[in-house]
Amino acid sequence: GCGSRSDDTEGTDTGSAENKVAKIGVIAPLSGDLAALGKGIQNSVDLAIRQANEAKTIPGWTLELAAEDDQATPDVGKNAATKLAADKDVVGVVGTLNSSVAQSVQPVLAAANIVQVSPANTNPALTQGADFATAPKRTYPTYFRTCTTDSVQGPFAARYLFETAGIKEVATVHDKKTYGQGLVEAFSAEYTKLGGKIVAAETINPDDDKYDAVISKIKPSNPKTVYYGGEYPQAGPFSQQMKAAGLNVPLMGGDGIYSGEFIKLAGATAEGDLATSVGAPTDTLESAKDFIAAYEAAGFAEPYEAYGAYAFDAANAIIQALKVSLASADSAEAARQATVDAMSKVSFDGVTGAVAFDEFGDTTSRVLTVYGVKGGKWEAVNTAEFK
Amino acid sequence: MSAMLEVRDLTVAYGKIKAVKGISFDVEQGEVVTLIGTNGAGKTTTLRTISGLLRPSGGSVTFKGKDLTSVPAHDIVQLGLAHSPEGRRIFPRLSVEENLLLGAFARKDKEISNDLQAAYDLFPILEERRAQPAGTFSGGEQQMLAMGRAMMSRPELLMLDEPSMGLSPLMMKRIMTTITTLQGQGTTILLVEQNAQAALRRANRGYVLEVGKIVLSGTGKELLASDDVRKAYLGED
Amino acid sequence: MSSSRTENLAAAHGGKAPMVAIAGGALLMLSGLLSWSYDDRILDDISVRFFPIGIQIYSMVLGLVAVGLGVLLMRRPAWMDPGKGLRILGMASVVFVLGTLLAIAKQAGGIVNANEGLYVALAGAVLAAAAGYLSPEVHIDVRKWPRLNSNVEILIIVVLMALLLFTLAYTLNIEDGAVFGVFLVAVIGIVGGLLGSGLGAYFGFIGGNNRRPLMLAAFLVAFLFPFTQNGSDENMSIATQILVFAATALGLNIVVGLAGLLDLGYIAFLGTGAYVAAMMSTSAFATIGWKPPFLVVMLIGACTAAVFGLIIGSPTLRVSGDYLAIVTLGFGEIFRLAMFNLDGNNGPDLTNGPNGIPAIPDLVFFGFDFGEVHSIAGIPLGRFSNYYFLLLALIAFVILVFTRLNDSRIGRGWVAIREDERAAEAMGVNTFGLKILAFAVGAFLAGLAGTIKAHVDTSVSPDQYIFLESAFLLAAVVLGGMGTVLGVLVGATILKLLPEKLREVNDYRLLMFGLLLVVMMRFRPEGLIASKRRQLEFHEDDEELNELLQAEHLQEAK
Amino acid sequence: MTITEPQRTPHEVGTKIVLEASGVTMRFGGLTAVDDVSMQVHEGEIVGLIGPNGAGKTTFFNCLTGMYIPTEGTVTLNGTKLPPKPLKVVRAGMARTFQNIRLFGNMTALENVMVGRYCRTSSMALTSILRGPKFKREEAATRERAQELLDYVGLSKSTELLARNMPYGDQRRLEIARALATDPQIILLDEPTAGMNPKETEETMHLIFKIRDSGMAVVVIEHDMRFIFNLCDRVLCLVRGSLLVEGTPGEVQSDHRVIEAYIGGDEDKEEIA
Amino acid sequence: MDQFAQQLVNGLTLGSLYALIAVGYTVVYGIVQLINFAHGEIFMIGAFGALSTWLIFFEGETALWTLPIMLVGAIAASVTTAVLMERIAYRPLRNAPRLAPLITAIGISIFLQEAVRLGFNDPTLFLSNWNPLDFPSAKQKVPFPQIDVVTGQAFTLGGVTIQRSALFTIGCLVMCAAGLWYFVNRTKTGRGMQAVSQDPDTARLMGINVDRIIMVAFAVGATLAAVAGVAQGLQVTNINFKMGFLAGLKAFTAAVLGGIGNVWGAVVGGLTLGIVEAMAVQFIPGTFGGSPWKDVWAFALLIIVLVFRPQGLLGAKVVDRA
Ligand SMILES: Nc1ncnc2c1ncn2[C@@H]1O[C@H](COP(=O)(O)OP(=O)(O)OP(=O)(O)O)[C@@H](O)[C@H]1O
Ligand SMILES: Nc1ncnc2c1ncn2[C@@H]1O[C@H](COP(=O)(O)OP(=O)(O)OP(=O)(O)O)[C@@H](O)[C@H]1O
Ligand SMILES: CC(C)C[C@H](N)C(=O)O
Ligand SMILES: [Mg+2]
Ligand SMILES: [Mg+2]
Repeated sequence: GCGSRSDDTEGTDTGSAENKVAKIGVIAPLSGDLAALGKGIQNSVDLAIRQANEAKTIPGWTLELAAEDDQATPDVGKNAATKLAADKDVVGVVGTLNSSVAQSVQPVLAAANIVQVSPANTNPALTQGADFATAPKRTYPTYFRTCTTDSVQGPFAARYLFETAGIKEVATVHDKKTYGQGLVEAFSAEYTKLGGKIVAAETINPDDDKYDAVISKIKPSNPKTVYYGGEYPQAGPFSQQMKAAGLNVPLMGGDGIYSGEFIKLAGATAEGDLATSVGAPTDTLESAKDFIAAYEAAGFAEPYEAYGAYAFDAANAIIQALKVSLASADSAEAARQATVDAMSKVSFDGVTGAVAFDEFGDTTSRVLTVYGVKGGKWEAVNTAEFK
Repeated sequence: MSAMLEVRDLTVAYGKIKAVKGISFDVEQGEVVTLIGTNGAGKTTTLRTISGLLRPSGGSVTFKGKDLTSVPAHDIVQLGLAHSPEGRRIFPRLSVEENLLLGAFARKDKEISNDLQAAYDLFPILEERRAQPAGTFSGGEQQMLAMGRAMMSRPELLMLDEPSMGLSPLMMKRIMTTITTLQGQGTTILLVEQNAQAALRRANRGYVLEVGKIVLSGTGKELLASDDVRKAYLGED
Repeated sequence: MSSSRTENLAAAHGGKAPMVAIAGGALLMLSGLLSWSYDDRILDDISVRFFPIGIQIYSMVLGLVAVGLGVLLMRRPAWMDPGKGLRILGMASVVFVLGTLLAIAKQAGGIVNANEGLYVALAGAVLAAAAGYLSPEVHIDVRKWPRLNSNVEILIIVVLMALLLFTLAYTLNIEDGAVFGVFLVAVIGIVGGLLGSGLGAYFGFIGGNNRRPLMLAAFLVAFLFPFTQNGSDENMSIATQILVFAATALGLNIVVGLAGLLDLGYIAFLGTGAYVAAMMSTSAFATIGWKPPFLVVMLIGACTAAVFGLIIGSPTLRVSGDYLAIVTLGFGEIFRLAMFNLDGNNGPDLTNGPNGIPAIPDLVFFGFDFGEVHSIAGIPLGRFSNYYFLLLALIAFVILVFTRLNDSRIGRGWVAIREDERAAEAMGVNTFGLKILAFAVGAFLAGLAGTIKAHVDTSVSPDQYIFLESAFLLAAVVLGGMGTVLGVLVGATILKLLPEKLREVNDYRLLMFGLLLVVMMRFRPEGLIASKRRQLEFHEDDEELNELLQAEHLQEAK
Repeated sequence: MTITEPQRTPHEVGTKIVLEASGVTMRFGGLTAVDDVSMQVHEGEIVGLIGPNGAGKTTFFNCLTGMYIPTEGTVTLNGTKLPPKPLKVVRAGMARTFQNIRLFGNMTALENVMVGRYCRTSSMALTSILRGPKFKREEAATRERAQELLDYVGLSKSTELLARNMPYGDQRRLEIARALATDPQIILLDEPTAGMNPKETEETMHLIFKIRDSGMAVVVIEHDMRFIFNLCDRVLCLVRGSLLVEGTPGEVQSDHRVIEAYIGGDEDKEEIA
Repeated sequence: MDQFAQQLVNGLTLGSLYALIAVGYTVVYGIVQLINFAHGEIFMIGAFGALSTWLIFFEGETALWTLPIMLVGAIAASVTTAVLMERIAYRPLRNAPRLAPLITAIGISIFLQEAVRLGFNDPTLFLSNWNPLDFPSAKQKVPFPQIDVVTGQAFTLGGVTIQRSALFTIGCLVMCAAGLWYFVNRTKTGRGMQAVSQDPDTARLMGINVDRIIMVAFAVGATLAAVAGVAQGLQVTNINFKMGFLAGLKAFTAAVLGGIGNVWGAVVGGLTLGIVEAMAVQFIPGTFGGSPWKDVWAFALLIIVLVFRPQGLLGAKVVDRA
C-alpha cells in the first residue's frame, strides 16, 4: 500500500501571502566534475537566503533561490544567465565558479541590469578588462566578486615556491581556459622576475584523460615542481600520472585544485602537492564559526568546500544591497538597477573578513593561503596578506 | 508414405501484396520437379518460403513429415534441404574455396574434402581460381560456384532457382547434365527455370505458376506437349 | 502471422466495434465531468466535479473523437479506416489516463488520491482501444476522396493552421511538466486518431492541391506565433533555437537526405558562420578589426562555410560511404579543435580558445535594434521575438532553396547518386560535381544560420560545436524524415523542444531523451514524416501507398 | 539445333565507323580478362558479342564505356579518342545497360529516364533556384522527351511506377529507355534478355530493331543464340579474353571453334534434346 | 632518441587501448554495416563493471589476484549490455533504412551514459529503496583501484620509462589479438561471421544462424572493450561516465583508418593513431605542436590516408562490377 489521502497541509503557509518575491540566482556547476565546488556555493547561498527570510531582513519581501547549472561550460552558463534574466523576479546572481563561464555570463546579466557577485572567479580581466596590468578599466558595472584575483594569487605562489620552498626550476602546464592560462601567466611573470626559471611550458586539452605524452615531453627538462593552471578534475589525474611516469616532483596549483576531490583523484602520490587558495582557511576563522555551525545544522548533503564562505558573503552582499533597493520598489524587476547602484556601497563584516568592493568591483581583501597535501588531506602551510 | 516435400495452400505476402496465393504441390523422393511461369509469378517467393527466408501468411510446408513453417532457415538446411538462390548470391569477398566450404557449414561429417573435389571436378574453372575473391567472377562463373556451393551441403532435396540464367549454351547444358547426374545419385530436385523447354525435358513433373496460382500441372512430357505451355513459355506459335 | 488472431477476433466481433467505440467515447466524455483527484493542489486542480479543466477537457475531446470515429465506423467512407484511428486514439488514451494516474500517485503520494473520474476515463479508454482492435481490417480506396471546391479546401487548410497555432501556443504555455506530458499524449491520441483514420492522407492530398496557400498559411501561423506569447521571451528563446537548428538541419538534409552522403561533422558549418560573425562583431573579444555591416558579414560567413564545404566535400572524389562519414567527422573535430586552440597560445589569436567570444552585441538593422522590446498592436515583442522574425525569413529562404533544388535536374541527379552512384555516372550524371555542390549549398545555408546564431546567442565557444551536435542534427533529419522539409522541421522541433520541456524531470532528462530516440527509431525507422517515396522504400510494397502516390502524380499531371 | 533460319529482314549497314576499339587489353593482377581486342561498329549496325562465361564480354563493355581504365588500347567514337571517364563517354554519345540491372530503384520510371537526360541539359543550381523561363522550358522538354522514350520502349503505362516494383522484363526495357535518353549514337546492351521468357525476348528483339532503324548502332551481349543470330549483322566471339572469331551470324554459328568453346558439341546435343 | 623511444612507448600504450576498442567497431560493422556509436559506452561500462566487482567483493584489496576477477566482472557487464542492446534495440531494425540504427546508436549512447551516471551510486533509481552497496557517485570522476604489480613504480629501460599499466595494456592487446585471429580464421563461427557480413540471407541458406553470429560479434567486441576499460582504469586511475565517448570516437577513427570491417585493420589503425598522437605532442614544433593539436594531427592523418587509400590501411577494395 503506498501513499495516503493527502491531507497533510505542508508548505502552504511559508511567509505571509502579501509578501512579494525576489529571487537570488546561482549559476555554478551543479553537475559534472566540478559539482563539489558548485554545490558548496549553492548551499551557502541557500543558507544566506533562509537566514534572511527568517530574520525578515527585507520587510515585505520573501527571497527565493533560483539555482541554475552551468556545467562549468561558458555556453551552458550563458543559457542559464539568459533564463535568469528572463525571470522578472531575479534581482541578483551569485556565481559563477569559473572565470571562463563568467565571461559569457557577464554581458547577459549586465544587459538586464542584474547584479552578479562571484565567490570564485579569480581572473583579473573580469573586473579590470583585458589590459588589467597596464590600463585597468572596469568592464561591467554589474559585476563584483568576494575573492581576490590571480594577479595576487599567481605571484603569491611564485614567491612561496621561489623564496620559501627554494625551488628555482619549474615547468608550467595549463588548460587554456581563462582561469588556468591567466594564473600561469601571472605566476610565470613573477617567478621569472624573482630569478626562477620556467624550464617548460605546456598546455593540455581538458577533455583528455591521459597526459603521458605531455609528461614525457616535460620530464627531460628536469623541473623541480610542476605548476598547474587549471582545475582538479584534470590536475588530480595529471599529478598521479606524472608520478607514475617517474616525474617525482610536487605539483602545485591554484584555488582550482584546492578541493578534497583533487586528493581522491590523485591518489596516494598526491602527498606533497601544493595549492594556493583565496583567503584564510575557513575553519580557522573566528568569523566563520557561526557559518560553519549553521551550515552543518542546515543538513546539506555536500560540504561547503573552498567557496562556501565566499558564496555566503556574496549572497549577503546582495541582500545588503537589496535592503536598500527593494525598500522602495514595487517589483523585483524595477529594483535591478538600484541594486547595482547599492552594491558598490555595501560594506560589512562577513564570514571571510570585511566585505567591500573597490572601484572595479573587486574585493578589498588580499589574503591568501598555501596548502599542502599531508596524510591525504589539505593542510594550511602558510597564510599571508599579499603586498 | 507421404511425399518428401508437401506444400499445402501456401500463401505469402510482401506487405499487403500477396505474391503467392494458395498453392499446393508435392515433391516425391528422387524426383525432379520443376516450377515454371512468367516473370513475377511467385516462383522465387515460393522457394524462399520453403527454405525459411520468408514466413508464409497461410498454409503449410512439410519436409520429410516435419512442419517447416516455424523452423528458422538455418535449421532447415540441417534437415537436408538446400536452396541455391536466384541471382547466385555468392559471398563476393570470400574466395571460391571459402564459398564452397560455407556450403558445408551445416555438416559435421569428415567427407567435406571429397565433396570439394567433386565440385572442382564438375567445374574445373573453380579449382583453377580457388583463391580468387568470388565477387570478381563473371556472371556465369558465379552461377557455377553457386551450384557447387549448394551441392556441398549434400542435400536430400536441392532447390535451384534459375540456375541457367546468364549461362553460355555450353554451360547451360552442363548444368542440366549435372541435374540429371544429381538425380542419379539420389538427390531430389526442385527446379525453377525460365528455360522451360530444358527444364521440362528432364523433369518428372512440372507445375505452371501464374500470378501466384498454379494453373497447370502434369508430367514433364505432358506439359511440353500442352498447347498452352508451348505458346506461353516456349515461344512457339 | 501474428495478426491472424486479431483478425479472427475482428471477424467474430467486428460488428460490435462501433457501439464499443461510442460507449468508450461517452465514458471518456463523462469522465471530464467527474473528479479525477482528491488533492486539489496538483495538475491544475482536477478535484472539481462538473467544471472540467485541463486534463479533464483533454479527456472529453478524446471521447468526442472516439464517438466520431465510432459513428464513422458504422457508415465508413471508402477512403477512411476509422478502426486504425481508434487503435491509435485508444492506446494513446490508455497511456494518457495511466500517465495521469502516475502523476497523481507521485505528486499526491499514492494511488488512493485518484478519484472516480479517472477510473471512468480508464474504462472509456480501454473500450476505445478495444473498438479499434475489434474493427475489421479494411482497404482504403484513395480514389474515393471527396473532391471539394478549391476555396473550401483552402478554408480547411486555414482552419487546420489556426488550430495548429492555437495548440502550439497552448502547449508551450503549459507550465506544469506533468500536465505537459499527458497533454502531449492526448494530442498524439487526438491528432493521431484523426489522421490515422485516413484524414491525414486526405489532408496531405488537399495540401498537395494547394501548395501555395498551404505554405502561406503555414508561414502566417509561424509569423503570428510570437503574438501569442504576450511579450514573454521564454518560449521565444526556445523558438529561435529551434529555427536555427532547423535551418541547419535542412542544409544537412540536402547532403544526407537528397544526395545520400552521410555527414557527421555538419555542425562545423554552423560554427563557421557563427565564428565569422563573432570575429567581425563589435564584441570586445572579437579578433578581426574589420567591422562590415551585418549583411556583408552574413555573406562572408556563408561563403566561408561554403568554401569549407567544398574542402570537406572534395575527398568524395575518392572516398565514399561510411569512409566519407568519418572524413566529415574528422573535419568536424578539426574545426572544433582549431576553434579551441587558436587563442594565440597555440596558433594565431583568432578565436579566444576554449573561452570563446562572448559579449556579441545585438544586431541593429537600419535603426531597428534587435535587443529592444518593440510593440506591435499593443503586444510587446522582446529581443528573441525580433530574432525570431529574422530567422523566419532565413528559414523561408532555406526552404525555398531546398525545395527548388530538390525539384530540378540537380535534385534528380542527387537522388540518382543516392540510389546507385556508379550507374548515375554511367548515365552521364556529373557525380563529383553534384556531391560537392550538395556540400557547398548545405554549408552555405548552415553558415548563414550561424551568423545569426552568433548574435542571438551573444557568444560563441567551441563546446557548442561538438560531435554530439552533429549527431543531433542528423537525428533531426532522420527522425523527422529524410529528404522532406516538413519532417526536418518537426524533427528539429522535437529534438530542441523536448529537452527544454522535460526539465520537470531534470536529472533524468537526457536519460529519457536517449530512450526516446531509441523508441522512435524502433517504431518509425523511416522518420515521422517520411517522404512518400521513402516510405515505399522502407515499408516494402504497400499497395495503398503506391496507389496514393499514383493518385497524386495524376493530380499533378493535370 | 533450334537455331537455324534467321528471320531477320535485310537492311543497309552504313559505311561510317561509329565506334572503333583497337587493341583493348584489361588485366586484373595476373588475369588478362580482355586481351588485345579490336572492334569496329558502323552506323546502323547491330553487332553481337558472344563467348563463354568469363570470356571478358562485360569487362570489354566496361573498358569501352570508361568504367574500367583499360590497361592497353584505345577507344574512339566518331574519330575522337575517348578518355576512360564514364561521364565523358556518355556525353560523347555512347550509352549502355547493365548485366545486373542497375536502375534507380526508388525513382519512378519517368524519373529514371529523366536522369538520363542529365547530360543533355544544363540548368545549374542558381538557375534551378531562380526558376527563370529557360529553366521551365528545359524541365518541360526533359519531361516530354522522357515520356516519349517510355512510349517508345512500350512502357507508356508504367510512367509513375517505382522502378524496383516493375516486372523484370520491364526493368530491362526501362534500362534501355534510360540509356536512349542520353541521345547516344551507339548503345551497348549487356544481356538484355537474361531472365526473360521467349515471348519477352521476342519483343526485345523488335525493340532493338526499332532502335537500329532510328540510325543508332547497337552492340549486344547475349547467351541466347537464337536471339543473337536472328538479330545481328555481325557477331564477335570472345574466348578467354581474346577475339576468336568474327563474322556474319551464319559464319560464326558454324565455326567449329565457336561450337567447341561456346555452343557445345554434338555429343551434348542429345543431352539437352 | 630517448624522447622518440619514450613517445613510441606512450603511443603504443595509447594505441593498444584504441585498438582494443576499435576491434568492437570493426567486428560489428563488418557484419551488420552499423556504426555502433554506443560501443564507447560498452567500454565505459566495462570499466564500471570492474570497479563494481572490486567494490562488492574486495574493496580495499589491491593484490594481483583480484585483477582476473575484476576482468571477469568487466566482461560480464560489457557483454550483457552489448547483447541486450543488440537484442532489444538493433535487431528490430535489421531491415530498416541505413541511418535509423545510427540514430538508435546515438540514443543508446546517451542512455547508457546517463544510466551509469544516475544509477551507479544510486540503486534506488532502478531497484526501489534497496541500497546495500555504498558506491561512490558516478556523477564525477571515480577513482579506480590501483592493483599491485600492474600499477606502481615504473620500469626504466635505458632512459625510457615504461609504466606497468602500459605493459598490461599492450599485453592485453597482444593476447586478445591472437585469440581473435584464431577465432575469426580458424573457427567455423569465424567463417560464418564473414559470410553473414557479406550476405546475411544467403548465409542463412548455408545453415548459419545469423542472429547468433551477430550476437557473437557484439559479444566479442564487448569483451575486448571491457578489457580496455580495465586497462584504462589502471592507467588513468579514475573513470567516469563520459570516458567512452571520446575514446569511442577515437577508436572508431582507428577502425576506419585501418579499414573498417578488418580486424587487423583495427589493430594497425589503433596503434597508428596512438603513435601519431604521441609523436605530434613531442615533435611538431611551433605553436601548432603540443598536446592541444595532437587530435587535429590524428584526424588530419586519417583524412590523408583515406584520400590515398579510400578503403583504409588494410581494408579490401570493394569491387563494383558493373
Ligand atoms: N522483396 C519484395 N518486395 C515486394 N514485392 C516483391 C518482392 N519480391 C518479389 N515481389 C513481388 O512478388 C511477386 C512474385 O515475385 P517472384 O520473385 O516470386 O516471381 P518469380 O516467379 O520468381 O519471377 P522471375 O521469373 O522474374 O524470377 C512479383 O509481383 C514481385 O514483384
Ligand atoms: N574487377 C575485377 N577484378 C578481378 N577480376 C575481374 C574483375 N572483373 C572481371 N574479372 C574477371 O574477368 C573475367 C571476365 O569477366 P566478364 O564479367 O567480363 O565476363 P563475361 O564475358 O561478361 O561473362 P558472363 O557471360 O558470364 O557475364 C572473369 O574471369 C572475371 O573473374
Ligand atoms: C574553481 C576554480 C576553477 C575557479 C577559478 N578560480 C576561476 O576563476 O575560474
Ligand atoms: Mg524468380
Ligand atoms: Mg557479363
